[in-house]
Amino acid sequence: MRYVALFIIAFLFWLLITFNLAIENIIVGIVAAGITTVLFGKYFITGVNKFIQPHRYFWLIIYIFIFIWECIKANFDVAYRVLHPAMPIKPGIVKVKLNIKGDFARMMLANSITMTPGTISVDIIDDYIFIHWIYISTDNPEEYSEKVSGRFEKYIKKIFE
Amino acid sequence: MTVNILCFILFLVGLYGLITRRNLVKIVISLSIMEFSLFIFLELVGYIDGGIAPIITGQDANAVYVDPLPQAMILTAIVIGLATTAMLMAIAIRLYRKYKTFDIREIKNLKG
Amino acid sequence: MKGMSIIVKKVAQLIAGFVFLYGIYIIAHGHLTPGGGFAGGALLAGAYILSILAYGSDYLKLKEEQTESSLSESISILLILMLAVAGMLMGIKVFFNNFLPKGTIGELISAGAIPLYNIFIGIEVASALLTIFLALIIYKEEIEE
Amino acid sequence: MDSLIPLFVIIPLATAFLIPIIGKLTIYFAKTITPVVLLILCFYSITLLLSNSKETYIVGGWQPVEDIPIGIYLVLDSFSILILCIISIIGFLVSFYSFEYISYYTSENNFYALFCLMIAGMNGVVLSGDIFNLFVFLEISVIASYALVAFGVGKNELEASFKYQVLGNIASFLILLSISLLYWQTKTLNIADISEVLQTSDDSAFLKFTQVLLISGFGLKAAIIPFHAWIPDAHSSAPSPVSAMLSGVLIKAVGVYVIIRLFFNMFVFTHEIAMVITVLGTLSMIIGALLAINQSDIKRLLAYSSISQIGYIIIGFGIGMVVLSKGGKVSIAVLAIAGALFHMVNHAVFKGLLFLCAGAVEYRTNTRDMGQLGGLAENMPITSTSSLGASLSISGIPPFNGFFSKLIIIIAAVQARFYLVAFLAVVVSIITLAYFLKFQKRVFYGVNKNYKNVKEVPFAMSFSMIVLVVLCLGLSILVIPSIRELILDPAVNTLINMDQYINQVIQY
Repeated sequence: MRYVALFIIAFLFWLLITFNLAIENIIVGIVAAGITTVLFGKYFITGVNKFIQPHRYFWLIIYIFIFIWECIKANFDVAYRVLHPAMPIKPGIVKVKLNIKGDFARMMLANSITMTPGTISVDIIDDYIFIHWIYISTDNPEEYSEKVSGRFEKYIKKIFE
Repeated sequence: MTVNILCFILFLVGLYGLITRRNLVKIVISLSIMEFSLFIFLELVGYIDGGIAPIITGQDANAVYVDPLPQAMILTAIVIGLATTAMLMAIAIRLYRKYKTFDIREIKNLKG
Repeated sequence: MKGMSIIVKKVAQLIAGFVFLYGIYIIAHGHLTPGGGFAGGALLAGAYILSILAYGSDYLKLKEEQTESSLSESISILLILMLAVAGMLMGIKVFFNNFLPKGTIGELISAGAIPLYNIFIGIEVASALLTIFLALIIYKEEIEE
Repeated sequence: MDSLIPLFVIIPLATAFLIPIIGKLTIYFAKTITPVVLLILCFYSITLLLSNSKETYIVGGWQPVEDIPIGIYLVLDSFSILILCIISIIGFLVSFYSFEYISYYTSENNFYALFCLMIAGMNGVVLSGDIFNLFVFLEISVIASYALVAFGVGKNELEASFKYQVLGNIASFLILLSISLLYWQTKTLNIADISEVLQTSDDSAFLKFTQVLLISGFGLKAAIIPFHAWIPDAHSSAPSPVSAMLSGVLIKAVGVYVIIRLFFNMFVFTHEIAMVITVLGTLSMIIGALLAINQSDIKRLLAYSSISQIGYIIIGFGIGMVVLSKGGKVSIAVLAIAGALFHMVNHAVFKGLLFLCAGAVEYRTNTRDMGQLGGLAENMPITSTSSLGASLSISGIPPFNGFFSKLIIIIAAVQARFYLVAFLAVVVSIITLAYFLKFQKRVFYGVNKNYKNVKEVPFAMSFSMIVLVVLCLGLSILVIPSIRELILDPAVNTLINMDQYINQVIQY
């Protein structure tokens, strides 16, 4: 199943980068995608049937907007901390319990957290994600879980699970 | 001209590293920096002000093309540089296995 | 070598195939756009190195891969030489003769034998870089043991 | 266009990459194919030498446009064929010698593959008529030699190889810099074409800078004295066949050959550059000999003596250049250059032989320290006799070839009124005799303390040494005028008549 998915995606990628529908280009593209599939098919992500469920794309689009909004907020927050004469920062690493199970979803969450200014995900060990945070506002685990990862988690759950 | 001077400064950076560093890996990196300053110089040799990429299609008769030969030479030289760097790194790692250090002050069996 | 954290592993899974495909694209269009055998081959090797670094691999498997890659390196160089000598045997005795029909400029199938050289150089560079990488990483493994 | 000279590059290159493939099946493939291939090249090059052929070959069939050469040229003339002969003959004997010697080490396939790669690179350097292509081939051969120096993977080998590589990289840097400066100035890479352009231009300060860069770059490869730091370590640490190859052939093919070719056939040399080359040669000759006296390691002694002998070669060429640039008698220049060429051939033979003998001693006794050896003459008669022949030859004792070449150089120096150089050459010759007598006495004569039970080396090794010692005697016939006219004089003519080379390339 994942071989087929990789083949189709790779072929579409080929058409996108060459941007040419001549017959020899398509043949070369099929060969290239075939080689890629044979060599890398067994490493490709599992659960590829999720690609063909439309409601996931709907949630993905919504997620993108929310992500951008959070990004803008965080940007202003970090800019404020940097420009403030007293530099009100309080950095540290927090350990947050993850509610989502899939590896791919966890990767997505970790990358989203990293891309938001002010937070960097350091590692995922068992069911916990370790996050370096520029301003640790509370000591209460439930509160900071919600602040750091909870805002993304529910959408990612809808997209990938 | 500015770029030529910058390229000379890059060469000096590499030379400084080669002379002052005592670590095998840093020596290798300094040699690579020196080589790359030379590649930039070689590229500038073929550059013509306002020249475009030398793909001659015959559409524009007045076009000024940059000299493509130095570019081909640089590509070859980069491949050679890759080979020498790989060779140096392989020897450095082998030396590390024997001495457990990259410091050349402790690797002194031969008198020269 | 254990490999890296789950984040790197998943990204590598997703990306490696596309890096490889992009390498093939650069090799196949080497006579039309900047790039060619060396740049594309570096990408091909990069895709493999990415997966090995992310996933890790045990010593024996690395050894095996090294023999394979050095074998394919020798074979591709021999193929390049054979192409060059084929030019020498065909008609006038010219080493590195471009004996295939040239085609029209700008098409994918054109420039005679140059795309063939590009393909073999790409395979050669990919396997050479992989061999170098594996040689270096195997010594590191031996140090750690 | 029916010439076959690309075969000098193609055949060793193909062998180098066949060995890792077929060598996996049987270990004897690499051991047999390398000598066979080099023997074929040997016969081919000797045929070309005797027929005195001059050939030009354009790779890829790119014909010149409006008389401007645009392709990569391979040029074969009398000078390059002489070097090709040396490479093939010494290469064949050394690879045959390695048949037994290299089973000392592991991974014989890699050794032979790198060896073939080195031969291919050197042949390419000698044949190339294009200065950048020359650089590429030079790098192929020296990278193979870096790996070969480190072949034993002990502490000394790795350290020597690292030193060699750092200095070699600096040399490559200088060479590439001078190539790019030349390209900047002349907008061409073909040696003959550059020479035509330079004859009409008059930017002498720029040219002097380029010439100095070239001398230092190729001087590093040739181990002339201020640039000699790598040679004792690299030559003493490498496996003995490789040292024989490095010292006998590589430093000539990629160092001396290129300096001579570029200065005689490309630049219009001036008096100052000629004097610089002569002074560098004299310094190498003296300092190399003085450093060699005090060595206790056999191979280090041989390496320092290489520096000294390279000095003789450089002096010969330098005197020729001085005489030509001052407009003196051409016959003196011819004599000096012929002597230098003759010494180049001889040095390849006897220095290769001496390193092979050192390897034979090391093969049986596992040491290179002269303090521990002694009295091996009874146990190893062949090794002892051949090394005696080589020692006498290198220090210039009459019936051997070394005497004649040194004599010619000294006569030329006297005729050109370089009395001091001539005197120093005689003195250095005596010093050479002194330290080679010490070498003979410490290793083969005297009391055998530690190694009473060693045997003579196996056939493959002794065969190569016997052939080389016969060559040591036999090459003396090159002084006979009719043979000299056949072999040495055409090469000298190519060097001193710049137009001959240019015409051969341009009007092809």
